[in-house]
Amino acid sequence: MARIGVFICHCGTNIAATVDVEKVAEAAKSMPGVAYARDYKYMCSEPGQAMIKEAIEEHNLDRIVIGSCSPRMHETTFRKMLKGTKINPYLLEIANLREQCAWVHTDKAKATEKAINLVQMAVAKVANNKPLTTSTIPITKRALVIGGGIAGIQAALDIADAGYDVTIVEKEPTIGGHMVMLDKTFPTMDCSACISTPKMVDAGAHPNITLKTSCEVEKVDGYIGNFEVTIKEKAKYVNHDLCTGCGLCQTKCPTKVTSEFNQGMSKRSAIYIPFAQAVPSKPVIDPQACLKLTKDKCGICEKICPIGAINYQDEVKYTTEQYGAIVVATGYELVDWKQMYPEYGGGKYEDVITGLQFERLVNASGPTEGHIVRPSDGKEPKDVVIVKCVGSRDPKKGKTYCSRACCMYSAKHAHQILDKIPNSRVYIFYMDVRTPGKGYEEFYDNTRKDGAQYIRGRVSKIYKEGSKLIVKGEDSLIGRPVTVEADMVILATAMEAAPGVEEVVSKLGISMDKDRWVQEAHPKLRPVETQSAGIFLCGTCQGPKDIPDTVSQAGAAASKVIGILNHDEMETSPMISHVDQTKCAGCGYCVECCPYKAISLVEVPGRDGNRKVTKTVAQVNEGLCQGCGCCTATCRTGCIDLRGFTNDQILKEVDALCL
Amino acid sequence: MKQYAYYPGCSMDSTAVTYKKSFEYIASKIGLVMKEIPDWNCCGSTAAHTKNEKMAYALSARNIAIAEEELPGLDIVTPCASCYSRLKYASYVGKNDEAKRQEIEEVLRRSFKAEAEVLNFLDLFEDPEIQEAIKEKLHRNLEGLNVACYYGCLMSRPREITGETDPENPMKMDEIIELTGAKAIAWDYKTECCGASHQVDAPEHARELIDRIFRNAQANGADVIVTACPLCNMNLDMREAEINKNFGRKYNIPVFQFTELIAIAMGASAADCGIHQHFFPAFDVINEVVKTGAKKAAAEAKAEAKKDPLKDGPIVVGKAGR
Amino acid sequence: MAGLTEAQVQDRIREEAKKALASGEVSAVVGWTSTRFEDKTKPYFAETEAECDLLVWNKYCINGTGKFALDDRYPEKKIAIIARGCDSRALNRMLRDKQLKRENLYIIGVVCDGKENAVCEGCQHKNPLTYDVLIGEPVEEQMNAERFKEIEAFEKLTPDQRYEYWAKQYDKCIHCYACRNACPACNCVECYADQYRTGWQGKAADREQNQVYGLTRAFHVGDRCIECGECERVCPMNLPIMRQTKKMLKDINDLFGDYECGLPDDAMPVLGTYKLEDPDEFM
Amino acid sequence: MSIKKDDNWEPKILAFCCNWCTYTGADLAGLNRMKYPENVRTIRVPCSSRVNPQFILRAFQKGADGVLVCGCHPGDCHYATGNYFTRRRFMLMQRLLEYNGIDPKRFQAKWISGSEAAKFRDTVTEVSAQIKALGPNTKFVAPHYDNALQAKEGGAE
Amino acid sequence: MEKILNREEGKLLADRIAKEANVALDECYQCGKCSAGCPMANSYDLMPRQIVHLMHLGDMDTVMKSKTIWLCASCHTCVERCPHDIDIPTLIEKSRMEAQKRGISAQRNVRLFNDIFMETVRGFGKSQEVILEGAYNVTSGRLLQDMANVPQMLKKDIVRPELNSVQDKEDIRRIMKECEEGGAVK
Repeated sequence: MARIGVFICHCGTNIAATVDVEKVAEAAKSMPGVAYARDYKYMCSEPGQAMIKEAIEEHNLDRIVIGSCSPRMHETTFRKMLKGTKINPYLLEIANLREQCAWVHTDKAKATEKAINLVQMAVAKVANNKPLTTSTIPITKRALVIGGGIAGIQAALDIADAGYDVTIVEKEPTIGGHMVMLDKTFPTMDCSACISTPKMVDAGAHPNITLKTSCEVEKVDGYIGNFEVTIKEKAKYVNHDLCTGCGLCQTKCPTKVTSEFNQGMSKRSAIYIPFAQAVPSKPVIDPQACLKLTKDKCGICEKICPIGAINYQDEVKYTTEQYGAIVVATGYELVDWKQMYPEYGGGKYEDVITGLQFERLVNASGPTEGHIVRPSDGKEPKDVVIVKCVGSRDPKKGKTYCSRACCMYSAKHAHQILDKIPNSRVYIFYMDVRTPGKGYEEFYDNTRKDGAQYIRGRVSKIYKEGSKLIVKGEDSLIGRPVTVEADMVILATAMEAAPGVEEVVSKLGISMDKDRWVQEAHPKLRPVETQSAGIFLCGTCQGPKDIPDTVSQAGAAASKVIGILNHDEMETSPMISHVDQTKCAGCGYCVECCPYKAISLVEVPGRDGNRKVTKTVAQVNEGLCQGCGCCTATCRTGCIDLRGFTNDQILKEVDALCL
Repeated sequence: MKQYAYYPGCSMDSTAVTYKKSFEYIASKIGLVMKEIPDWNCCGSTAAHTKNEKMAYALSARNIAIAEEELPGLDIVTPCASCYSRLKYASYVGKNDEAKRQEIEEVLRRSFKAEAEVLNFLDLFEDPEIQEAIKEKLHRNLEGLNVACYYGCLMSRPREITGETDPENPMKMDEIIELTGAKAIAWDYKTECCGASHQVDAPEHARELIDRIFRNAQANGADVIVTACPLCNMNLDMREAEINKNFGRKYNIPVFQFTELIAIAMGASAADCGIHQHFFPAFDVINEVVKTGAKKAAAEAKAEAKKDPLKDGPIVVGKAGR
Repeated sequence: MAGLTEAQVQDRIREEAKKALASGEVSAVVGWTSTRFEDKTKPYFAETEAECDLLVWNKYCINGTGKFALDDRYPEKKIAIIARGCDSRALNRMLRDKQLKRENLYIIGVVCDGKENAVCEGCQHKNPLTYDVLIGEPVEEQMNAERFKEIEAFEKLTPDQRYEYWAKQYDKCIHCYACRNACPACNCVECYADQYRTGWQGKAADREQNQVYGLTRAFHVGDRCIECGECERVCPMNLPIMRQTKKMLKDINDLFGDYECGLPDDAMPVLGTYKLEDPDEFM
Repeated sequence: MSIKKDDNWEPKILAFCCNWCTYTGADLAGLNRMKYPENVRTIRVPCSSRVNPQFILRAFQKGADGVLVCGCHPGDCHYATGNYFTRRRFMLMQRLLEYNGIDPKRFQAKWISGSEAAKFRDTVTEVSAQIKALGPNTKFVAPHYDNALQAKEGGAE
Repeated sequence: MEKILNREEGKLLADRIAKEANVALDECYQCGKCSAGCPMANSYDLMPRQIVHLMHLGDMDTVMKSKTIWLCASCHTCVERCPHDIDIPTLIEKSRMEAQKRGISAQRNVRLFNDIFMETVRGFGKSQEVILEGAYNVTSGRLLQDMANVPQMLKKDIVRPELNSVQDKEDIRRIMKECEEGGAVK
């Protein structure tokens, strides 16, 4: 028989004013298993705690119930208190006599009756509690950053500066992401490359950072502190250990294909360094374009390479490494507007370009060396139309959300056109102008003063007559249809999560929202955490944002990672699921419903009569389980149970309540 | 060959002479038999659904109901975009709204199952059997003719009614026209409205719609515009001269029914498809193409004949009647 | 029976059974054999080629064969099952529940045009859905428009009438668990009802315990029920057990879209998954 | 079955509340000194998806007059997806119980967030009133509780 | 006499129309894409966007008095491109029927043409382009409209003097009558 101690707190008069605490304590004495019961002014106070400890010794109690405020308030306090006694901290239950009884009722007799019942429930439950011990898991003091854009670079630098090893996995041949493609950044108009390339170099040269370019995450196992990650390195066909980055190969390569970096507006060779400031500044071969790899012809680069770094036999390589924490920074891509908007020509007019293409056009290192010209005929445009919300805020054809950065970069584009092309005219079709940011509204003001014409209305159709692009919109402020005969149209296309984010998310066991953005644990209070402990996110993988927000999020994610890596080991909650493998039939339904991928099916030796057989049963990974208990209600056998909230405990609570 | 229930619509029997003639020519050449719906009535057009929704459905549904009764199992084909739209609406409502279907059935005093599919002429000419038959009978190559295919609104929109997957840039007619060797040009007014429904009652507002269509066709290098609807066709053809006069334009873009070009490619004479019955002179443009094509064919045939003297002589182009 | 007569099918069954045993990979063929009653057959495990000639096929072959595959959870050889549509669905059920391994099964599918069994009337799958060899020409499947007719009628009664009805039914229940043992969806290693220590379920065969058993079982198998009717067929007290599980299935169909279990592409059972856009009544 | 109603009869209502939303909301109701009937008792569970439908049957069997399952709003689950399972399970459970003669008011589920103290109060107040109007539950109740009930009722039927 | 609806009635009417048209008026964020692409917009007194907004406000009076509802060509370009899939043509069509019921018509000729058209259908079961044009020109007072084309039509044998009609004219008349009496489809 258990020896339960029941302690009823007055909480000053908070409880005692509405509940007859003496009566409750008295009633508790006759409850099954109760060896001792009393009331006291403040149980949570030092004398209160000392009194409980004394009672435990004096009455040889083996578990206790405290009738006090909500367990959300003082459960940890009392558990800590029990650590100094012979009673396991988990042999404790709290009856919520304050928030859910005394404070919400007025009739003292009825409130007292309810309080007795609540204590009864707690007593019934605690009698079935089992001692639980927290276990600790060691922490691997290394971090993995997935994505080498500005978010990933910043997070990696911050973690590395704190003294921990970081690996950046980037699927492209260089780090840098989208920011390095941009020309100027709003609202300060500083050169994007000038501020981002030094960070790329820092990341490349940092002793604690390992760059893994042309790499992808293949598989993720384990849990916080102990992730085991398999990284797939695509074939580069160039031995980067030997290559000096002299670039001779790309000057001699005869095959030219469109450049991704220049958004299709220039050519690059089949063996290529994506752009001059790439990190690492070493070439890779594009296997789809290379003549040697596709048709077994050419082979010039191999012949010409002074140190023999070319290797046409290169293959995909896999490496497996351990990490304590992971940062997801997979970034964004622009939506494919050509599929969405046939009424804007669906891509058949060369002079209808995206904002990112314009960034390359206006960039001194871009295909036109910074001259704004029409891609179709190389002429300088005089009348330019900028269309905002292409794919954003369009539930039918595109995305429901606002892409956040377009209002500002469109204002910047207008400013740049008006600045660079004398006598040019810029018309910006908008639905709303959104400039919430430091210095943003002022920038928009200045663009209007520069002469940009803002026309409130969405464009319905863009088509070509002669050399002009006819843009049909409505000026909704005057309520008339308007037409602009333009030389060039820039579409501010929506951002969406980068392609392939689905695979990353499913490998990591985290989730995406309805718009494919990676889901944060809480939009306000846990903005850089994911549902899975030890996995963090930053930048545009979480939602559209501009550079300042991305960089600050990266810093926040890094500090969360450092917070974990600072410890040698961490405690895990013992209130998690466990499987009675003798009863488990291995149906795997618990595996499917677990939001943390904490349950897996394993093969264990078993017996079938006298025969030794291999049984398939479920097993809970203690590092991953967060203790929600969803699995327990899925299990028909009831062989998976949640410690601290076992079937037995809850059934006893139900029984006690119905007495 | 597959059989179809035929709903010609009122215009096919009056103003759409060239459409009727050219279609009949094609049908007779390829052995296509259309079963006209007995005692069909007007679909109600734009006017009915402006006035009374139930009447609009009922008038169209009567034709479907008769077809289902008298010509069971056949798809219903109509040459007119407006009739197509109205019949298709009635059929859509019948298929998707049981209460309305019953109500329509009640007022019709006929069974209206809404099971027969409603097709337009472009759908009909997409029938692979018909396409094959046409290909076999092609006698002329209209190479060099730049055609702007004009679909209008009702054939493509609303997409849940028409089933058109790309209402901004449909391609059915383009594909059919290219059978003739002519080039279907890319242009931007394929599905812009021609304002036919308001050309009579609000001409002061609606004429500019016609002008814009010609302007874009011209800007994109069209020699001719091709339609698949009696109303679009008449609206553009009949008013081109007036537009030239009143808007100060010099458009020289005859407007054909797509069936006319196919008929010509199959060897029809100008009289066979009523080229002389156009409002806007259309003979010269088509004659030019036919002549060039004939010369080229003759040259090719000659070259071929040299190689193989037993081969048939050159194809003689029928003398255009007028 | 399209193409083949009953006797021909029986011959083919015997032939395939022999072939299976002759291959050496199969330990037994589960089918039906005759009894001393003309209108009854019983399940039969043919373990030798000679025994194969005792296998029969007639309209009295009503026992489900699928569940027998679970008699040996860890077989050393394959087991061959003569499977009608319903039996193949039972096997699919257990395969989806990971209780069987496909490589341990040899399924001799037989097209079935219904047996002397009430449940066959509304059968939507006369053709076996999963098999290694098929006997008979596949027939066109009929959708059963009246699949939930009985349930709909029952729903129209008042709550008290429904309670009274079930109370009377459960008063008859003798806690024999035959329904559980026959059910291909009841494939736990140890049934919750046998776990007296946890106390999910009282031992007594009184009304309330029986009600709890009935409802719990309905909930446990409701989203995985293949509608084979074995539970009802084996019930010695003639409880209308399907009336509970079919209610679950009807609600699932209403709430989450068309739903049937035991199909070869068998998706996750409804209660084992969710959709963001599921209807919500708890706002 | 007719039940003689005793004016002093108080129903027993059991509310399973998830720790992160509804239990927090209930605590907040207390903090704000909101008032609601005493006949509701909560059982704290980590997540509404922890609630096994068999608990509901058990509660009725042992004499509960009403059961409420409460959790975070869909999309807000502390454990990301738990309440989506809750939603499916209990929509079906409610229908199955109704089918077996139990008034759907006796078993309800509600989403109540940590900030919705007023919704918690309103919900339990409403449920309590509904159950009171229905009278004691006699269906599914195990016999020895039935006796107790009859004693309390002064004899039913 | 015109009956002017007050605002509250207007809101009820607008909401009913929106419901029948399966449109959520509050989804419209006034982007103007409908008006920008509308082929008839140059002639409108109210942009389609404004029609939606007025209906949302409940100002059906202004909507029903507008020319726009009569000039819409039902080409469905607006709804095809609308980000919220708002079925403006149906909103307009139903507003027009309501206006017609109340005897309001800002474009007399459009209404006239429709009336004549339907009367020819009632008379013959099929539309008669010649009678239609003639009768319209006479009643509208636009005697010479399109008449320049008539000689050419006759010369080129495009129109013939004989009339087409259905055999069962009674059936058509009955259907039309019953529809008119029964009002709109429920």
